[in-house]
Amino acid sequence: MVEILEESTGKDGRRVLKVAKENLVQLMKELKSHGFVHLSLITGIDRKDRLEVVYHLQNLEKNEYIAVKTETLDERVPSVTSVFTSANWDEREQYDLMGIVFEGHPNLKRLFLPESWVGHPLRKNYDISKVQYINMDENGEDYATFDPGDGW
Amino acid sequence: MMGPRISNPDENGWVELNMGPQHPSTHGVLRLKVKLDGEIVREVEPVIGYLHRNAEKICELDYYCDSMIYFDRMDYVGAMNMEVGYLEAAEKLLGIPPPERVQWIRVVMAELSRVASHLVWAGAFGLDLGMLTPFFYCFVEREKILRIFVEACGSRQETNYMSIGGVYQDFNDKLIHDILEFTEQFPKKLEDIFNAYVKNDIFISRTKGIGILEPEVALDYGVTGPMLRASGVDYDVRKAEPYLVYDKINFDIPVSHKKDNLARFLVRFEEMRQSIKIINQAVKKIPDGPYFNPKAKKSLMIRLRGEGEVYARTESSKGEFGVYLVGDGGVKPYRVRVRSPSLKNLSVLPYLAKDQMIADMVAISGTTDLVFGEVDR
Amino acid sequence: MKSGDGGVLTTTLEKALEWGRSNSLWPLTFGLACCAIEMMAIQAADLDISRFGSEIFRNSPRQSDLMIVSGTVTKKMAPRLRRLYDEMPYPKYVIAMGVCVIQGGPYNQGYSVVMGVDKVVPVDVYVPGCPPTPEALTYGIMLLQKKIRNETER
Amino acid sequence: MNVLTRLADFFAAFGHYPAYILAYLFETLFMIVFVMVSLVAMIYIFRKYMARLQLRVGPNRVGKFGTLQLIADSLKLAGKESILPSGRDDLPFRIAPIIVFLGLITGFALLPYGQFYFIGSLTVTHSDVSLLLLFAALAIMPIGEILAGISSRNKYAVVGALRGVAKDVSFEIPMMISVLALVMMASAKTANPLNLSNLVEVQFIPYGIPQIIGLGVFFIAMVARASFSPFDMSESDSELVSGHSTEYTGMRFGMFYMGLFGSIFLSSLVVSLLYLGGYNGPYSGYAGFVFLLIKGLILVLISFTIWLSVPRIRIDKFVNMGWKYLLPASIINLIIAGVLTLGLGI
Amino acid sequence: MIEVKEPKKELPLIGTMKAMAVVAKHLFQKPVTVQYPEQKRELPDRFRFRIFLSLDDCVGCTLCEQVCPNISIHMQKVDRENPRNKRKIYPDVNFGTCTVCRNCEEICPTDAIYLTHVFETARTRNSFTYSPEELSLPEDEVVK
Repeated sequence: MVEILEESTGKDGRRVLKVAKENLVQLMKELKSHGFVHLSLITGIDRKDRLEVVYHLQNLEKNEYIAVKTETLDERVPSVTSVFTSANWDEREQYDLMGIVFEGHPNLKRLFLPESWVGHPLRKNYDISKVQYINMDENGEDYATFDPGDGW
Repeated sequence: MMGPRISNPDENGWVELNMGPQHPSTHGVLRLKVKLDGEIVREVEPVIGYLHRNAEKICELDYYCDSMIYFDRMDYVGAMNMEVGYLEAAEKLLGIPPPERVQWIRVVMAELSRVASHLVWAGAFGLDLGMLTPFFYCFVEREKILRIFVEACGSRQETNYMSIGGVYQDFNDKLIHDILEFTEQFPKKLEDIFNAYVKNDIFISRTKGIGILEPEVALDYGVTGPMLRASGVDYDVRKAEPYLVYDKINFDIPVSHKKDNLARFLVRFEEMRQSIKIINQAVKKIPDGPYFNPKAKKSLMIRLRGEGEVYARTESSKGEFGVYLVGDGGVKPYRVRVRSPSLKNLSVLPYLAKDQMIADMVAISGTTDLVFGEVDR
Repeated sequence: MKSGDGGVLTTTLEKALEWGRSNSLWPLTFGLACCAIEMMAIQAADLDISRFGSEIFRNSPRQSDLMIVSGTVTKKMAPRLRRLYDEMPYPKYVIAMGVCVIQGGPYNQGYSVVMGVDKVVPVDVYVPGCPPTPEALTYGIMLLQKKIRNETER
Repeated sequence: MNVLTRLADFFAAFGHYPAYILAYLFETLFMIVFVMVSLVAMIYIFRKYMARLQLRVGPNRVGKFGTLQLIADSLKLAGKESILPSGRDDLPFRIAPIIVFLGLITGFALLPYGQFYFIGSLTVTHSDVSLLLLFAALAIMPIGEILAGISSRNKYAVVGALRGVAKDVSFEIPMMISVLALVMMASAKTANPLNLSNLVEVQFIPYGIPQIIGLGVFFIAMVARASFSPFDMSESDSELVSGHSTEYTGMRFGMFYMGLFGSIFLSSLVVSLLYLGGYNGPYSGYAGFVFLLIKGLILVLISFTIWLSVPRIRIDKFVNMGWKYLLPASIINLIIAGVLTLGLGI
Repeated sequence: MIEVKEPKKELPLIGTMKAMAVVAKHLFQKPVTVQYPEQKRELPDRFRFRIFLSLDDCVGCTLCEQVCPNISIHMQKVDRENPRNKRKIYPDVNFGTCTVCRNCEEICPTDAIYLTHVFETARTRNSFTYSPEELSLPEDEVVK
């Protein structure tokens, strides 16, 4: 059993486990072998000084629900794609909008925004007033620019 | 004279075809990069984000009560389910439980909304397969549900009916009468639509045994809702973790072990019948009482403060809809995160559509019931 | 082209063409978001847009006259929308349906939504509402018909 | 009394040769007007019928009951910009709609229409091999669609054209074999079984009754020929945008559109001529044309109902059906026809 | 949990004909279409669309401006005698962004701002900001 840093109960009555990010994949594997086969959601939270990643898991047989939390200071978290396939698009989305780099992800590309979009919009320090534009190149791929004159 | 070359096939002899973002079969703005080997689809890569409307960001800029309009616009065909999902989280976070009467009203509205959503799906699925007419019958029935919504709250589709701690307008006798009238005539019409589909052996041949989704794969990809139940997994949040008053209502979860397109079709139709059953029970059981929690008076709507983290799950018409709400003690949420079932259901499409015909790929993407407001948010 | 200075025949022909165009607006099957469902509702039995001659929702932009931009146009979608518009043959008309398309609507504080489709394509009629009821959209289509026939000033 | 001689009599005042020339001109004009009116009527009937099936009312703003709707549509289509996509194969792209339309008009010109009160026989062409000519004309139309598909440099159009080829190949043969059975049966009664008029006139009992299998096969083939749902794989709108006609605009598209509705009417007329007794009926000496129209219209309405209520068949299933079910069925039908003709002498 | 049953297997062609009969049956039903410009469906009492403002009732509390989710409402200075509105500020509404969410109506303490049945608001120009005076006028009289 991996080391649990902290165990608490959330406002909704769910068990919250907190682990160091090095132990994350190991814990996920253990939880999966205990019946937590359904990875409901991966959330990244920008706590200004650090990034928090929350995994919500469910055990379908025992109808048990837990949340696993981990923290990172350098925007890097190990990917759990090897354990849950459903993490694939969730992690891509969090990379896209939150800028969390999931190490070991097979295809870490932006999900919603084009590759050349600058910044990660859900960060608290993202400047929403700087307008970016998206245009389409010859091959039908998108690119983002700050230049309003380009395109459309 | 040689004609111009359309496209250069790659080393396998496959031709790349871009379907979408504007394509009649994609139910919105899905783009599918398809590798074709003749008629057979070898590889599909869905490209999404064409309706990415930054709802999660804007929710952080608005008051708790205002976020509702963005949730309405996520699953825009079944907006009431989205409202229920958001309020499950928000009311726990803010500590304002809804009164008993409101909970029953919400159940009625959510189930009506589920029926409306499935009706849109049923019509659109017919169009996918080339059946033009059942679409119109579905929309006639849906229009009746929308009339009830207008009767209740004034808007047809994006209702904004439920507020934190209650509903904006109370149910009255006329409304209950209307709903009962609807539930009385609807099952007959539903059977009509159902027969127009399943009696047809061409329809059966287009759906049966196509798009088989094994339950292990479905769980691995995080597929939920009717798609998962059609694969034989008996999982519904309404039963697994009852919210509102679903534990006081007698209804069944339809499950099929056939795993194919037809199973998904049948499960959704059976769900509509069960929803009517729920509505019939719930309408008669609505107790008297206030329709608003006095702690959340209307003039105080914008002064509600919440702290902590709440993850609430509900069963929307597409699957398990989860809202993760983080509050920092201010009047605006700190982080709003949405688990959209359509996104996860879509992620299994490359697996399902591999080595199928183009026509089957269209049918499979039809049965996944995609709504892009929810996929891209 | 100014009608009237080519003599009676040209004017009559022009009038006939305008009459034909206004009464046979074939919309493009182009659903973007929430409003698309209401757009389908005007096609459905309760409001039946085919009464006005807009019977057929053509799938190919080459064969349609009217683009009902129904739903939020994101920045990623805007170049595609422009291309679809370019693929349509003249004379072509655009109806901006819903407030997302008019000025950004509910998402006007966001980062990825185009604040009004008239930055991308020229728009003939704006139908506000979120989403507009099918009746309101039908009113918009009737307004467009009047505009094509030069019967309206607004 | 033929319509041609009737017209020549009418113009006899101008002299012998001008009368014939005028009569031919008039006849051609009459033909074209008939085709146009029937196309417009088909589209109008389709819209109204579809609307009624779908609990709607259909076009009713333009003219009384929307009768001028089609004129508005054609005016609009005529006034549309004509876009020629870059990279097209120019000549095939331009002639493809014309081929479709020509095939359609030729098909109409070859049919015998029966008698109509004062005017007399409305049959335009008098050929002893009109059956063969008719099927030649019918075979031209898919060629136009295939040309349109591969010349317009659009992947959807190409896939549509390929599907069109696969579809045509798989129903042509059963169709021809079931027609062969008819010719066999007719040859016992008439010296010229390849003449359509003869083929109709020998049907004392409609061939649809002894040849019920042939009727089924032929009707399916004819609906497939007209590219009607459930056999509209070549332009399946939910998969391939508009299939072979994706890149066509304005009047060129209008020709495809009219070809679609014209060919279903043509197919219905052919089925009613070959299997349902055509213009035979009580008082057919005067009103044969009316009987033909009624039979044709009923078949058209059946086809419309099929279109509106049946999902599209997958292309491989259709090819399967063509080779595994329709072909054996048509051969069995041929044997039945042989037995009937030789053994029983019907 | 109930297991859904697969439908009874129909014979080929016979099943298709049955489905066609189900559809063809509707030929004999009355159309449900309401022909809009001439006949109008009666709108329920609670149907809401265009915002109206009663200038006499408005007290200028700015609650509607605060609650509006997407900043469609701004307060404007209007030179008008109203003893209840000392600051002389009234809301204007941008209909180009209003989502008809009815939050302003719900929160208004004096019911000055309210929504009505008027929905025929389509225009050919993209200028949808209604000044407070225009908000109190019927739709026909608003200068477009």
